[in-house]
Amino acid sequence: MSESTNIAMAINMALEDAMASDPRVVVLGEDVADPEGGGILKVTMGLSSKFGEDRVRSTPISEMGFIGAAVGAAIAGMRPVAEIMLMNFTAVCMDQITNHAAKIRYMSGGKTHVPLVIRMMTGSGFQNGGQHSDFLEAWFCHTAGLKVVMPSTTVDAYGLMRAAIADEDPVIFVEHMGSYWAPGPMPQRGEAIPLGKAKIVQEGKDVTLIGYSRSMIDLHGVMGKLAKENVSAELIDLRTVSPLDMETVLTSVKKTGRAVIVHEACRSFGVGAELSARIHESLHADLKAPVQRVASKDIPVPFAKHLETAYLYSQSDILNAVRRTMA
Amino acid sequence: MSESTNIAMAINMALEDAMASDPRVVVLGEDVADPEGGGILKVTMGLSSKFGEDRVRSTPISEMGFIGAAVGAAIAGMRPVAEIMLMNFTAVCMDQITNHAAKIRYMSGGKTHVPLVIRMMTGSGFQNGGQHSDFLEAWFCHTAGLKVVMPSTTVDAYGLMRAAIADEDPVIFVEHMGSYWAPGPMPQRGEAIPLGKAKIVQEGKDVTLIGYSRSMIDLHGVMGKLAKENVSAELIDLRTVSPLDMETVLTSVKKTGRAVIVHEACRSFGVGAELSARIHESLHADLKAPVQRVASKDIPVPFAKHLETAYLYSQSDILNAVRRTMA
Amino acid sequence: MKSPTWSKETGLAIFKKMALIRKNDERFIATLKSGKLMMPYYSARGQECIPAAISMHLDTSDYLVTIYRGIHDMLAKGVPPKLIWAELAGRATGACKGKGGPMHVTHPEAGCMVTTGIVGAGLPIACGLAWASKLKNEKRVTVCNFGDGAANIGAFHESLNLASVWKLPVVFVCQNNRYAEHTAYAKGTAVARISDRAAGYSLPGVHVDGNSPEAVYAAAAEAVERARAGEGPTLIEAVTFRFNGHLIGDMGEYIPKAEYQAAVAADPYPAFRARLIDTGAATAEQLDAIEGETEREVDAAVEFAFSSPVCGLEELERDVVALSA
Amino acid sequence: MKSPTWSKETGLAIFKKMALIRKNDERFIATLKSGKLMMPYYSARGQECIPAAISMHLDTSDYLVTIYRGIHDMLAKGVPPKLIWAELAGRATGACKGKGGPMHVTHPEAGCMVTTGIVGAGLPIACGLAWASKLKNEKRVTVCNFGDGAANIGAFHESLNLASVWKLPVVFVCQNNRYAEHTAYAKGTAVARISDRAAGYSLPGVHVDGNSPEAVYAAAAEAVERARAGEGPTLIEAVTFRFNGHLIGDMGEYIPKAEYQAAVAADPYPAFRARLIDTGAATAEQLDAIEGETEREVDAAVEFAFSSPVCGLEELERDVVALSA
Ligand SMILES: Cc1ncc(C[n+]2csc(CCOP(=O)(O)OP(=O)(O)O)c2C)c(N)n1
Ligand SMILES: Cc1ncc(C[n+]2csc(CCOP(=O)(O)OP(=O)(O)O)c2C)c(N)n1
Ligand SMILES: [Mg+2]
Ligand SMILES: [Mg+2]
Repeated sequence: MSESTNIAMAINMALEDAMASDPRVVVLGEDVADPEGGGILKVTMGLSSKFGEDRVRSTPISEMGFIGAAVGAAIAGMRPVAEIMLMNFTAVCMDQITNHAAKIRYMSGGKTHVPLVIRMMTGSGFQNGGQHSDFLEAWFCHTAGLKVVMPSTTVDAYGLMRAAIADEDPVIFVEHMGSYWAPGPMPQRGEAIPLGKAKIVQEGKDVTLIGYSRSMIDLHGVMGKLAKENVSAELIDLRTVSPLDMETVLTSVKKTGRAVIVHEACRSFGVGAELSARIHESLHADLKAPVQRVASKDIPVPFAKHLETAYLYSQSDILNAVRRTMA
Repeated sequence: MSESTNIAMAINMALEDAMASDPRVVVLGEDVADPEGGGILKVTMGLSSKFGEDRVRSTPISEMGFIGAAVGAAIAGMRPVAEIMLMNFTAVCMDQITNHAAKIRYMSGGKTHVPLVIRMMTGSGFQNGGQHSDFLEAWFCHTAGLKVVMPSTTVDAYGLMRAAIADEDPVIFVEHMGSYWAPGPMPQRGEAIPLGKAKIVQEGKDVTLIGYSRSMIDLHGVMGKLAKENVSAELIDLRTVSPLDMETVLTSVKKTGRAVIVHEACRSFGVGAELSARIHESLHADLKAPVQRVASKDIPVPFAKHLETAYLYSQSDILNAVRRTMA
Repeated sequence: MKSPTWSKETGLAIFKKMALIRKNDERFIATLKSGKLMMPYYSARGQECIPAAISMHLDTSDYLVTIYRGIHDMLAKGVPPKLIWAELAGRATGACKGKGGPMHVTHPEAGCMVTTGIVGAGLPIACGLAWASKLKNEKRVTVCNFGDGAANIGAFHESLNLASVWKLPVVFVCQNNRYAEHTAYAKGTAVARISDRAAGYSLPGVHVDGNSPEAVYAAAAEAVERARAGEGPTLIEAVTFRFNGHLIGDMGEYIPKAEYQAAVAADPYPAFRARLIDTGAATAEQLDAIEGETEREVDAAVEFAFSSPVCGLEELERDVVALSA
Repeated sequence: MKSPTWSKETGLAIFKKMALIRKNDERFIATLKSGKLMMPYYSARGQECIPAAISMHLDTSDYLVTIYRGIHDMLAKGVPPKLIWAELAGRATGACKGKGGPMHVTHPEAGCMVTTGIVGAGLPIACGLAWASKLKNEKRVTVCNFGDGAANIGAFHESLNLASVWKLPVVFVCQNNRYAEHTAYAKGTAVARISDRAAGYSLPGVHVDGNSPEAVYAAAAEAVERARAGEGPTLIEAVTFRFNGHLIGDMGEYIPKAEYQAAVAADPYPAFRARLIDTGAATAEQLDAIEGETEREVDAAVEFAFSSPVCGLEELERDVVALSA
């Protein structure tokens, strides 16, 4: 693949291709249309110019209002892709997401359903402070009826977005701000990647490293060091955190007997807890060491750079966790 | 103790005693004052008649508005106890709880803080359907800065409420609808029970059973059967689910080598996951069997009685989980 | 499409809907009292004529959004009583297989798209239904019902603003029954008329006597027409009263006696019945016959519900997401 | 307490605040451009005179609630520049030890109680601060600032209603700079004037030229007096403009050239400066001197910030909850 792109562009392409191929796909959110700049980070740029402002609508600052509108439009047969600018702002419209989008299929006995994608970005490291940096995927994972997708590569971002839009049910699609512009291979346009399937990024036999979204960057970052320490690590990108692809995870951990999970969200009551619990439940006898979790501190995200850096796990935290499993 | 009361009354007494002893304590929420019936389930009955409607205020249906107002009043030195009628309605005011109440101490570098108690009730079994029955404590546990308290007895309800009101930081106080009126001993008035401390309800040596809120009823319900099966179970009531009292839990599980966790919330990404992960992390070598989780299905709460019953775990699920650990 | 003007037939048709709503409500309360069913039930006794009159301007393709206190809205819109009864009885034959219950009845065949138990949450969703109609160039109108208390929650505000900015074909209907649970209107609401809030969104706000089928009919005619013509949303406030408290079991201690008695005196059902006879629109016998008919319809619905099976446990984990997702 | 009427001194005092706000903003932007600091920064250049004039009616015991675009509000209220600079530089000596940053500056000593990064979220909290004052029988007023975009979010609605029903001593100040991020006012807002929404809550809504210190001063006098007298809240809409886009780096492509130029022509800072001289309230030299003084104040603040240490890592997990909880 000679051509290269980045995650922001890959999502832009996925939206464009989905809109071109399905007139039911519409995009809404604050500043998403081109007169407003095509998205605050330009992820939706060009779409309203191409498809019109009817199908790509900038909204008032009314997350309850427009996420609810997206739910209603989905029920009425559209395929809305709504943007909540930052993941922390889901807190102003949780009711529409968790009490409505997530439950309407069930509560209606299947009479209606909500094929809706809610995009949002987040991530620490930008000195955005306590209300603009959180990873809150665990909230949505704990809500039956929602899928939660968190890609880490250009190809996955494109393919998973296509699958999310094609999905018959609500999908929370989390984009990591820090890797929007990292270059990556050009995705195969038109190709969806199934939701709920993890990817074995690299095979190994001593320990299974499990990540998603931003943590994949750091996991890639430690692979060389681990190799030097003669640790053969199997690297898994979950890609979808709910539902979890336990088949892939358990097959790997059964083989390696060790697992380390890494995520940017706070440690306690995070996605790592569920994974750890499930691995232990299924593979107690096979585990050579308890599953290790590497995650951020259980504190609000601080502003000052040195504190913000210390809030997040470090690559050496990952290395130490692996070493603990190997000890 | 000859006198008996129930949890609803115990909470009422705790509020009354706190208001009598500290003029900063105020109560607000929908229908909490006596002209509106003293609470939809009468938990705040009599308070406004005794302390006036300035200190016990019925609010409009504006959870964002009045929870935010409670946050502001707390910052200004009051000790508000706000009622969100049902736990599911936290979804309309999550922002005030998680982005504000929880984080303001940290973000202000300790300049301000939010001594606020947010009461709420919930529970399945009343055919209230998908939007009125959820246990969502895992959301709040995953939010740094919040404490989450979930009592199961009259004495704990009273004592923990007193401690929650005295606490310098926000406390989520979850009341189980189904056990409001179950009789229990009269609490010692004036006595607070420290937050963050689990209680060993019954000692045992074969397996540690861990519950909180409603699941304590069912755990009590299986103790007899277990004894008949010659299983000596140690029963722990967490009482506070965040922060977790790991000292008590780990000491017990180290002794028994087995643990079963039971909660009414959906299984996946619930409190049980964190407990299981922590126990495995600390006691991998001591465990005779993997930690078992017993919880509700990962589905919205159904309306029809037989489905609602099947949504919840059963006592035989608990028994089977224990048997799995003993096998 | 111009809305029809009032005729003798209009009155009779509205009365028939009111009669059905009333009979249905009475029977349901009796069923609860008999112990045959048990659940929280939010009776709309007293509010019958609001949806009865509004729905005259709608057909099954129009969308309805309603709330936990919404069975009157559903019946008026044409949701078959038997599907409602079977749902409330938790049967497999219910509108939602018994999975939703009274607070979530959904029946798209009659346009009943969303019923919510969260105060105010229906309004944003109604905006979206209406937006979809607009995008698809349909002539469909969305009618969104809610209470007076709901007018104080954020979703109300965001929705009226959004609907106005986007010129959405939606009619917001505030059924102001003067109480939000046990809280009297003025204790929670800072404006004398909810309809006065419409000006803050540059949309028409209409205040009508919700006890008058004629007044509601006229207000709805204009609002629905406006929506169909692509001229945007309207807020209708219909002032009414609920006779059976917030939910069955509520003894209404918080309602001043005089207010209650005045409400009984203004009960729209007997008043409208008498008016139909007085104005010669119908004879007492005709109206008796209509009531008898609705009684049989309710009988059949009850019979259907209680003779239906509950769904199997294989349904428990179905409908969480699409089967082969 | 009756609010003072306008005098020469009033003008000079307001000008001094405006000068400080402006110098502070210029220096901060320069510091960002130099690369010495890096963070999202929401400049209030152009909005200086709103808090400068309002704060004339307040003292340090009154409460301020503001937003990410709020450093002008803080400075006008009396938060020392050095605490703001140290906070923005992430130093231990900052208002919040560097833990909050620009979006969360808190300094109760000057009444700066809450700064939020969530649109609209400050309004409910302001209600609570005001409620506490009322409960304690204090004469304190809470001033709550937010933008035009915030007037479309649910929290605005719930707060204005609550403040009105409870007659809270709060002044809601909508600093309408015509844009919410990149969205022009009318594209998101269904009413010509935000202040017209006040009627929906039975409270006074005042529309003022936010470029006129005199107009803002007069409107605030009345609103603050009303609040102090226990007569309840007021909504002030002050129409203004922000010259540096939503945040630094925003090139403003979405702002029509003519609008931008007209805004520049109406820039309140040079206009007020000229007016003070023209009306004989001050000489150019006096105003130069004031500007020089503020320049030195900013110099000292910058010096303080950059010579301060960052806090130690022991602070990382402190302040999550009380120490000995
Ligand atoms: C967000 C939210 N808060 C609180 C409730 C609890 N609740 C259910 S109905 C109701 C009163 C609603 O009053 P109103 O809007 O006037 O409608 P009515 O019941 O009178 O028809 C309340 C407070 C809820 N369902 N949702
Ligand atoms: C609930 C929420 N939604 C979205 C945002 C992102 N955001 C930050 S500022 C802003 C624009 C606010 O505009 P306005 O209220 O006019 O204030 P201004 O920035 O113009 O001063 C938006 C959308 C946010 N911070 N909070
Ligand atoms: Mg009502
Ligand atoms: Mg603005």
